Amino acid sequence: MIGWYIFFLFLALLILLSAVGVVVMRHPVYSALSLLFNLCVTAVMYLALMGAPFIAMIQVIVYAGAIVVFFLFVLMLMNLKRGEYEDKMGPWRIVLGIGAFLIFLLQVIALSGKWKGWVHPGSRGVGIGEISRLLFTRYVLPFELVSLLIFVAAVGAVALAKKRL
Amino acid sequence: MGIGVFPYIVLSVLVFLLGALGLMIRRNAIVMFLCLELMLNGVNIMFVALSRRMCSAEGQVIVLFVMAVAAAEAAIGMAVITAFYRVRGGVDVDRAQLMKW
Amino acid sequence: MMGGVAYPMLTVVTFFPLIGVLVLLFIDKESKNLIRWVAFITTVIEFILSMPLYFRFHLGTYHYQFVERIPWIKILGASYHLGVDGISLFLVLLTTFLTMLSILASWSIEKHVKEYMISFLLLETTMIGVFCALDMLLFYLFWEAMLVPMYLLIGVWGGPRRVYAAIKFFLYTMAGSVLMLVSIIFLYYHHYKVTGELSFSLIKLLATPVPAVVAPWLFLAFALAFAIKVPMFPFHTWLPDAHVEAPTAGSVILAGVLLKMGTYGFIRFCMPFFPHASLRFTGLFLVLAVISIIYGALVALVQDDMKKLVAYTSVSHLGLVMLGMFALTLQSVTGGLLQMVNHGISTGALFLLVGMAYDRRHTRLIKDYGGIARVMPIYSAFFLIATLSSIGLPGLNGFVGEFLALVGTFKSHPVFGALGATTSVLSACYMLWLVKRVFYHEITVTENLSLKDLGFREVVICLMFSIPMFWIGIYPKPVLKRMEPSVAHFIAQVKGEAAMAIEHSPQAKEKMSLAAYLVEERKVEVRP
Amino acid sequence: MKLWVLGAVFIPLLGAAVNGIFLWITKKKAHLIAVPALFASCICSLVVLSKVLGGAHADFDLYLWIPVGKFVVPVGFLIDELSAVMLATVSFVAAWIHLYSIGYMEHETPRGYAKYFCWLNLFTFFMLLLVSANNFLLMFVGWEGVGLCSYLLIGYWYEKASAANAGMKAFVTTRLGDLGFMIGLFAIYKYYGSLMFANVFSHASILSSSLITVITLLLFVGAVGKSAQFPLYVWLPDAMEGPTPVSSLIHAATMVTAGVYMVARCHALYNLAPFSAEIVASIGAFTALFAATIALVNNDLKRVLAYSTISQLGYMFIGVGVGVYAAGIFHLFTHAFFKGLMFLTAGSVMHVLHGELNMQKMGGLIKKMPITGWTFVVGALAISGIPPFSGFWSKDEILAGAFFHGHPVVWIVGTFTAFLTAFYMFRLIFLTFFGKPRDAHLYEMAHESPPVMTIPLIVLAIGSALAGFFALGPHGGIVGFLNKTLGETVAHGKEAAGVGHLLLIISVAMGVLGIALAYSMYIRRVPDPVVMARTLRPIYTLLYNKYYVDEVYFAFIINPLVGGSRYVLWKFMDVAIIDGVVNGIGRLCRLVGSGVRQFQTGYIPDYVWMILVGAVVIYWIGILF
Repeated sequence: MIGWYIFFLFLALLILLSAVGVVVMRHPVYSALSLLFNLCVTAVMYLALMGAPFIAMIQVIVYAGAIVVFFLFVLMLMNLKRGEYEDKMGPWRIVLGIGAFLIFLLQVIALSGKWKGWVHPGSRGVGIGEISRLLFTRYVLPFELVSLLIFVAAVGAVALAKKRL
Repeated sequence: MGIGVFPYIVLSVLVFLLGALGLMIRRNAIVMFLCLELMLNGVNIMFVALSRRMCSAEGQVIVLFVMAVAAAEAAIGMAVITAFYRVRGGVDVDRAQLMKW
Repeated sequence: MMGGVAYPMLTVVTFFPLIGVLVLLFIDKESKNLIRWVAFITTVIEFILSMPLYFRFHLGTYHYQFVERIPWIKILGASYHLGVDGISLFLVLLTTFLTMLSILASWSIEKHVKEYMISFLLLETTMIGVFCALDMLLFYLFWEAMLVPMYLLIGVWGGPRRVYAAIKFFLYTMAGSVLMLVSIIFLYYHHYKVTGELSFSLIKLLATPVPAVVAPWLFLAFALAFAIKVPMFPFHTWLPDAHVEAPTAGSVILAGVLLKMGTYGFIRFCMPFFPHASLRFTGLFLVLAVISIIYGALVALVQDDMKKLVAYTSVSHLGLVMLGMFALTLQSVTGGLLQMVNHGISTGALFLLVGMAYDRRHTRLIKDYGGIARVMPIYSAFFLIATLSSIGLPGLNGFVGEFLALVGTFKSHPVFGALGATTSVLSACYMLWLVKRVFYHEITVTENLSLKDLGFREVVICLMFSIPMFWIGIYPKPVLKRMEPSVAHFIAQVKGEAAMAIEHSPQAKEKMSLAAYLVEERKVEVRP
Repeated sequence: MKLWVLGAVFIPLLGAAVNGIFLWITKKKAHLIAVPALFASCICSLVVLSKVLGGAHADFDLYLWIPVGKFVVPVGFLIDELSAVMLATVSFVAAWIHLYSIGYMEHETPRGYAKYFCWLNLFTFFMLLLVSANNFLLMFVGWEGVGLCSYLLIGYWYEKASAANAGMKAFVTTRLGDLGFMIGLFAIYKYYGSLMFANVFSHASILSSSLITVITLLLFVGAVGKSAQFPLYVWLPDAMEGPTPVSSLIHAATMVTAGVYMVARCHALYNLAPFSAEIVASIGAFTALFAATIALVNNDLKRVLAYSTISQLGYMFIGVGVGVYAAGIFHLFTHAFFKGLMFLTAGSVMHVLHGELNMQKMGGLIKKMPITGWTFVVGALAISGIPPFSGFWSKDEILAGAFFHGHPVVWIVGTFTAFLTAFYMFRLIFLTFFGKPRDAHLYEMAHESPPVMTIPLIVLAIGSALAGFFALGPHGGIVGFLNKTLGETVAHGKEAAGVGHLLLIISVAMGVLGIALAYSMYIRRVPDPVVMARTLRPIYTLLYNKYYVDEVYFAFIINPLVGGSRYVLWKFMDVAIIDGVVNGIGRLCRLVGSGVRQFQTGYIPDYVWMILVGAVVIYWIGILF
């Protein structure tokens, strides 16, 4: 039990640290790498702690492997110079941002009493079979729609990014 | 494994809020996108955790959809940013205020 | 009560223009003539499709006919419910008729022809939908949907101040219809509370009376929406702007059909829903109607712009319709209803004719014309016919409606009837003064010397307009017979069954003057 | 019978339709359709009249026109003595005037020519419909229809500003009267429950006398407008801008008498409303005198005739007002002949003098155009009441009726007007046809008109001379015949023959005196009219300017109405106030918007901030409220 707690705290720490990294890194590429790390650790957590191997897999393949890498590609394509990528973050904005962060956090903490007692009922993970069954029965329409969405997005991306169609 | 859902929820909220914080204080469009992904990831954690708690696969299905949408969004977003970069010569969102008022 | 027909007539009539839209979508936007012809043929077929409504209409019943009812949004209790009765029948026919001629009159549009025609066909669908819908949600949907194509027609193809006019039109109408939506929702929940059934059906909602405390407020909310549309006196200022800026065909539809939606709303929804409130506010509306009649006429008298003049005459004429409706006698309401149709025809014709002059000279100011009867005799002849129809000359359509509305009003409210009758003098003043300044005298502006008279297409339009003018003027019986049962039912709804029973009971006949009794006999005698 | 009536009424409509639709084909041949149509109609009318003489009556419906509930109005015709006489008079005079028009309008453009005949036919149709309708509403159709045709025909030369204005003035003024008529119809329907003549008149007495008075007064307002009585007479002199045959047909013989016909038709109501009848007679008498005085000094050939028409219409209203309806209609009948005739002769003069109307420039024309001149003299003798010409008979009937029905003042006014009438008519004759030519150029131009114009003159002159003898037929002649419908059976002549003869002599003496004075003034020049005009300058100016009635109407009614509409209703009320409020609301929204949009910075970070804080705030709002 304690072991699991320590494992969780370790992973959570990594996740939070990398998340902070995404936010504070000066160079976008570092931010992106930080996000990559964050996603991977989350995948580990899915796999090891939360019994969701399929999502973990997808997280690595799609999120980390495709999306973030895609970000990196774009960054490299743009090849931002120093001064171009640097943010000139005004102190006010930082103060306000952190303020909002804290307010929201406090609010969540204030409301968290409801979930405190929620204990994991069992260790039965959800298999890929269950997911696919749902996907192709109850969620088949959203599923198809999402595929359409991605298709449209692909076409749209081409249309937007090309200099001249 | 039996550590309950609460820690995951706290984690999820923190990740989500960190992403939001990034959105608030950064002005580089690409980094803002990354923060957006971070927020989505925070939400995903919540979904998976609750899916576990409910013994139901539906949360995970939603996560799949979120990822798909994230992918679509990233594609479009990056296309917009490249186009924007080409026009404005930078990825600073402060330059994008044509729609302001 | 299906009209004994094999196919869903109303659905076909309502949505047929969309087929035309579909065809238009596949036509290259550069082939303008093809687009025009496709649109025109669509509306012609549409008009032909709507004719069976007239011929298969059952006389002697106030029930809705050609009814179609399919559950639509079950969770809300909304259904796709269409039907026409004597009140809406002629408005549907008027819509298909005017749209057909409007398209024919739009040949001179050169800008974005395809989009123009598509807007027009969409407009037609929504307008017919408004008149056919018997489900409040469906009605509201069509009612609001209609704004969009009209907004585009004014805002894109209009005159120099089109954007101002379009926005004014849109916002004015929206302001009213939002309040109406609130009322509809209240009725819906009230019905749910009383019967436990979720339904937007007009008939079911009508069967659930509203508590007397809220009824006046709901009535006023409905009335505001419709009064703006009519438009009645203090809410009329969108009309001149919208008319002046709208393209010719847009004005025709605006005056011919859209304004009727206001009066139609009163007679179909506002007054039957809240009979007590209607009776309570009768005085207010009669006063406003009389003000509209006289005020509209006087302001029309002094306009310098032909289109604006005709626009203000609409205020005056629709005031007469409102007067007839609120006077609540069989003759006055029937007259008001007929006057709605007449106004659509005669004012529509006037707008078209003004548009034809505008196409030639690109000005609508009266002072730029003068003496054109010499160079455009055919045009003048048709203009004169439209004018006479508009001022209610006996033998043309305007007279029948006007006289019925006024004679009925006089029966229940003599003072208002007499005041309303001034329209006959005032309308002669403003229209004949217009005719005099535009057509008579010698030609003073040299550009007018070379004006071309109407071409074949334009003559066809004018002839088409003249037919119903003469028909309704000389033999209005078929029209009146179709309207009468529904009007009688409407009056019974508003005045309460009791009032109606007295009027029709045999004992009441004895109380009637002997002369009236003789008329009654005469009527029975000549009935086919 | 039915067929003859329908033929009489609808054949002119057919002619109008053919000429109207095939304007481009008939052109200068339009009269080949229009004139035969009218003669056919005339024959039908005469057949109808002969059948009515034989005692036949008819009241039939062609079809149901407007049926709504109890409001049932058919297109139906009522043929009795009154309408048969009217039918015959109208179609007879109209037929000859149509014939005359062929000559008068020969110089018009082909299109104008066909248009003219179309309208003239249409006019006749409406007039015949008016007199033969069996209900008020159909009568009103004819009533308005003749107004329309009058408007169109007055404005026939629309390029002339005065003609265009006159047409509009005529239409609007008569519509003002029609407003009263219409309200009268509403009242009839409201209180009698029907608009059928048969129903209303047979139950006339079910209403209280005050209601009938109101109804009859309202109807009379219509008659005042249509028959050009004071104060709505102003349109008729201006209507002389139309072609002269039109003035003759519409503004002398037929349309303007519609009011008289209407009052006679409603005699059942007027009999029950003595006050209204009083008003009718008073207005008639006043108008007769008033218009005659204006005619004394006018120099325009046609306008003198126009004022004379107004004056004579006044006589007719005296007749129907004092209760001798048949006499009123009899005067209508004779007046149609002699006034139609005089207008046609005036037209003949105008035709050869190329539109010249100023009698001060004429003189001695009788040598150049004897037929025109002498027929005019016949007409003038008739109107002056010189026996045995027709006017004598009918005028005498009216004046005797006024005297014996207890209206001595009306009688005095009427008799004095007879003197004025004779005077101004012979002033006109002496200035125009006799004496020395005052304009050599015009005199040179003059010649007799073609036969197509002179034949109608001769026919109508015979009518003017002899129509009066209808009064002498068996059973009280035409008066007795009309009285079968109009119900006044007491022949006043019998009860006071001696007084009757005295009255007769007085009125004839008045006529002779008028002629003599005119002769002395305009031929002998004693007293010289020019000197008289100078000595009586204020009166002369007042008369010459027609009592400034037009000016008063403009200053006190029309201009305030137009100005008030423009500046108060439109510019102030509509544009400033209502639109001001509307645009003000719009501006207010924009003002609020421009304040609120400060939050809309366009920076995504700000939006994120607002979402986060906003979520918290909304949560607490939900908790607290």
